[in-house]
Amino acid sequence: MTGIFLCSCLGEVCGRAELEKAAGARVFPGERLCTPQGTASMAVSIREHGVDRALVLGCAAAQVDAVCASLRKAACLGTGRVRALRFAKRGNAEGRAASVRAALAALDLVPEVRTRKTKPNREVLVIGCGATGRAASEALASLGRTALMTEAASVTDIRGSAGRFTVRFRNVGGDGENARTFGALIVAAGLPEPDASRKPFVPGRIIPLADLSDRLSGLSRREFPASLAVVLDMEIDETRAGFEEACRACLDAKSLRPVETWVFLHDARVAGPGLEDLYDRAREAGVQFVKYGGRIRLDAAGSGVKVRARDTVLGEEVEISCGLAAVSGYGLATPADAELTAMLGIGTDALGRLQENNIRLLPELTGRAGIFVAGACRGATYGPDAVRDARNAALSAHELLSRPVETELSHAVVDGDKCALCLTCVRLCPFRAMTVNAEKKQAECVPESCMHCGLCAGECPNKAITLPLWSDGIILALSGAAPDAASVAKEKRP
Amino acid sequence: MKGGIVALCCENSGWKALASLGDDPVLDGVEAVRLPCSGKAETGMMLKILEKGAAGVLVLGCPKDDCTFLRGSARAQKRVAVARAALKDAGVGEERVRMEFISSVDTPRLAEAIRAMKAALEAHEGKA
Amino acid sequence: MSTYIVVGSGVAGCAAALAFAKAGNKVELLEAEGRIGGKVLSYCCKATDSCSRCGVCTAHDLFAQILAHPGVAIRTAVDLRTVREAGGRTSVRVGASGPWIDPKACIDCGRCVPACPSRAIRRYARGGVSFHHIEGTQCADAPDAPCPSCRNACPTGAIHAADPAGTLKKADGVLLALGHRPFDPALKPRLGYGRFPNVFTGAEAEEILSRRTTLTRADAASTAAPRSVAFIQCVGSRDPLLKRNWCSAVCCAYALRLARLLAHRDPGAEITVYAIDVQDFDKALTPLRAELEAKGVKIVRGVPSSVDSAAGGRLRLLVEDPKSGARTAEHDAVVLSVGLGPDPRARATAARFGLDPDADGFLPEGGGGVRAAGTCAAPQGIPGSMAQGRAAALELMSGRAGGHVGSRAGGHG
Amino acid sequence: MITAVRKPFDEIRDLVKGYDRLLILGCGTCVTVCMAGGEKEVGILASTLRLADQKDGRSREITEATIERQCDREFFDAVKEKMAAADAVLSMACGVGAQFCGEVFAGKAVLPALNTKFYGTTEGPGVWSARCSGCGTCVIADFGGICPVTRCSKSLLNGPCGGSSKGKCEVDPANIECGWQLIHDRMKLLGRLADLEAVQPLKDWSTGRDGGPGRIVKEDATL
Repeated sequence: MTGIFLCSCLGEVCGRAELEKAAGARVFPGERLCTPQGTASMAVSIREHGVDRALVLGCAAAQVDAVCASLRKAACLGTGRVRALRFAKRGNAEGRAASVRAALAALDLVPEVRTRKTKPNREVLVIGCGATGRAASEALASLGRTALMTEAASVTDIRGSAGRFTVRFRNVGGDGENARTFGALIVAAGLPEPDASRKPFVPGRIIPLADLSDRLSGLSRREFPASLAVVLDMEIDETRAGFEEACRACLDAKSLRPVETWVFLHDARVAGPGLEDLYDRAREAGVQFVKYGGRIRLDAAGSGVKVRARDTVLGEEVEISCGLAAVSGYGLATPADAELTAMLGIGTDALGRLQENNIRLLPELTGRAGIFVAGACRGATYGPDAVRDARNAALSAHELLSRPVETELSHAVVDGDKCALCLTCVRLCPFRAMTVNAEKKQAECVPESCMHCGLCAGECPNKAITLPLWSDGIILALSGAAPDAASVAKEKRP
Repeated sequence: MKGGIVALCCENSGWKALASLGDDPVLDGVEAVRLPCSGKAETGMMLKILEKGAAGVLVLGCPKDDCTFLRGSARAQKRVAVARAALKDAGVGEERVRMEFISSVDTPRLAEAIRAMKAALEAHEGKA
Repeated sequence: MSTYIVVGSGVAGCAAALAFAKAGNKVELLEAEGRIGGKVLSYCCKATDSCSRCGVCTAHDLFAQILAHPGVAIRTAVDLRTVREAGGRTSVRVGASGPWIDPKACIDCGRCVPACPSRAIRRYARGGVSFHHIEGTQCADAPDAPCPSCRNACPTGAIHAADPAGTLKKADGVLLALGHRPFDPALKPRLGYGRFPNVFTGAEAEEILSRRTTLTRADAASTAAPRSVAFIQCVGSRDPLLKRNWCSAVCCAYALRLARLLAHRDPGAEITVYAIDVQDFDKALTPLRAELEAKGVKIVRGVPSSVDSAAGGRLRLLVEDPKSGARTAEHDAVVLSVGLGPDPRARATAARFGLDPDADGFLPEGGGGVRAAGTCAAPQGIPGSMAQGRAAALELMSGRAGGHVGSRAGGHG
Repeated sequence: MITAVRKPFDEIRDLVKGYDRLLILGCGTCVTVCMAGGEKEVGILASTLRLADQKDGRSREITEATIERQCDREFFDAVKEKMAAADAVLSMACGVGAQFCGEVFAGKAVLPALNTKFYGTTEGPGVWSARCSGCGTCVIADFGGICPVTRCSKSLLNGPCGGSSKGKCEVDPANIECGWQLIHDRMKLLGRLADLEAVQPLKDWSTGRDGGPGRIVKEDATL
């Protein structure tokens, strides 16, 4: 039976009799329904009269969402079984009656929604054994949670959803595979090293920046270059990590031998604690910074390396030749490895790195619950940011696994008769919740992965998919488009 | 403007921006429908709402890269494009369906978008 | 189940408070101002049809979660009377410098607004968050002449009286998220702030654009958008002379995002950003700069040294051009991208908790039971501050319980 | 699958001009998969027609239905009443379904809403391309599994016409891959490049469309 709760501060909405007649509902007038006491009084009426659907009519200020949420908990009504309407002081009775009818029609179509609790697997898999991966494992351990660290290369398959991922590994010996289940995955796989043999590198003359310090420390006095150039921002804008590495490498080189050093870059990336001081120290030590615009040309001519670029500060072409050139690998190598990305089923950003560049995901979330990313593999190459990512990922994994995974069973429902298995929903779902049920020969939704966004239902060419709490009937009713509740209620309930 | 504007709002952006407009007169004649995501708004739904007598349908989605469901508003944009093409075919004028990307905290731009749609509908009605 | 105190309810403080609460702990969130949220409430959304990832909307979602979470208790207009640390636990006597409204109990009914004789009560409603708060400077309540009118009008008892004595709160860990103070451009008078109405600070531009869609002052004659806007970077940052030799990290972020927004809204506008070095504030900085170039936004190397008036109310900027020496450029409006700096009040509060700031005045991340996060620890943007708040919360939760908090806190989460 | 695209709206509007009670009938199989005639498209076309009618002040009753397939008689039973109540049926099935609907309901005006295109595959979401022309004698084995009749715009069997550039066909360089480029690359991959030296005999086109409308009888399956 539907209960209409009429708040006293609203005064006359439209005739009380008219309300009851409109939908065969029972009207309960009440005092200040948006306060905790008001909610409690409504809950009592709901229990006493066996109300299973509630419509609260309040003034313009009422916190609609908060009232619905608290009443649902207080009167243990299912999701979607409580709706609230706010009426501005203006507005005519006819308009308000129509809104009440629309809301009642929508309420009438809301099915019973159960929730399912599953105990999550408590172990976390950290993919990547670099600094970020280790930071994540330490943070997990400090939260009393066991973590297994592995290299991305040894992972062969990932299935399942938050709380229960099944991951297959290559056996250490390389023959055969083994599988284990984990509650959550933290991906800290870093970025692949650039290929030192391909353009723009020339072995021994133009080398990756990461190898510069080792190479210099291994040289004798005679072999040490008289001049050295570091190049940043070659393909894409460098991060603070590359800038810091360039400054340190030049300062280290000068500490070994008197050597003339240049750093070619678009901008000095100093937005981190201590980086401005490092930049000052490098300049004081004689490192020459050239802020170039556009393309930079390197060619290993004769014994040295010629570097040509346009200096945007002086506004003219600059050309130097040096004994050794080091180019930052950032943005040169192909980004996150495609195979791991496919196994994880998560999106990548415009530059091909893990995690779509969506503000709601920053810093450690991905589209899929239970899968987190941290550090260079998502583009955060600057040390302190990567460690912070790792800690955030560990905390999110801990939050997910410290209580049963509660799944509200109002996920998308596929009508097998109408499904033509066109796979549109399977391809579209950002959360890999839609799969193919081979036995039933239809698409099917995994409740644990479904985020109830309705994209699949909106795209299905045969309207075979319904989101129970947001069915066409409910939306049409809410948009006042349905003339009366009766015609809409006829719709087949999932 | 005969009939009202039905605003199909994503509950993470448009719905919150509309709520913070409170009872601003710009909302007169605007019926807000809450959706889990603008990606749930279907072309057929928009046309059916217009058939039932609404003057216009305004789909409010999150700006790209702000969408809680990652691709919702991008899908909605494509579906609004199909609806507008259908309205153009029917000779009813494509401005009766419009897509706006408004985040939950961009109240001024929502008010401006609603005013713009009302003006476009009135201009069209004057012509038709 | 532990209790934590978070001082400061900006994005860093709220992110930490939510992390503590989600792990099953009790949190006392203390805010010195009359309202929670900090400076983010005055920042605008800088999205065009696509988001620029500034974080203002996710900050509001965070505030909404804090207001809804039962484990977090909020007190505003807080005046910390005493701070004592004993055996790993910190006890703080929390007073109230004036009447304050608890945003969790406020049902936004607005009855207190007409009841207040000195019209000191404001309403904030944006991004799914709405509450009333008292403007301390306006409120006529005084220790010797208390004014109970708003308290009597409130149906839910959300308004509390001033409390000079204060109540004692004990906590197993304290997080200081005390925020920052934007640079006051009056310290660089040649940039014309205050002399010319169409010279804005970055903070002002954000506040204006969060209320209106054009960059014009409320009392300006015409509300037409300025056709030519200049952003001047590094105002009060990377400035050894003013002993502010750090990069404030956020000015390139908000300047380029505002430039993109203004260029999108008025394609004919001429937007120029005068910068020294553009910082890496976004994962997709390269595509963003390409988009700016395509939209005609020019990023010019070199920061103007002075702003003077020119004909027609316009502004003339003196820019050093390496080839031809100084040259001038004229614009309709100038935004001074002021940087972040330590807030002197924050330094005093931190000292009481035993945290001493570094040479620049920023707080160390701290150790043991007291940590610092957000812009009081280092200049950073909204997503960075939130991430640092959560990371500091993790350190406090794990550090405190020697590593077995996981199972205990999770026991009845 | 059989792929199709919807006819332009003006053409459809002219087709149904004279009818006051119209049934728009969708098909739930091939044309649903290629997004041309499923229940969603039926809804969109119906709403568009109704909006156009509203604007022109024309009163007309337009009903909607979608059945599993329009190429099997029994599936039409589900819409018998709606069929009877309609003056005409706008079939959103492929050419097969539209015609068979006319046969099942002899005497009822059945109008096609789609233009049927080719036997094709889904290259990616929203993109379909042809693979077979139903010539009745499959020869792809000689060409590494790629059909020259379909994939070459001129259906050449003995080598490319020489008009392609960068692997694209001169007929439509933007969209059509040169069939023979594909065949060459595939045969090279299979190490059978030499087999292309063999001369293909004249092709007997009578096994396909040129032999008149096709008919298959599988004796064991007839009742």
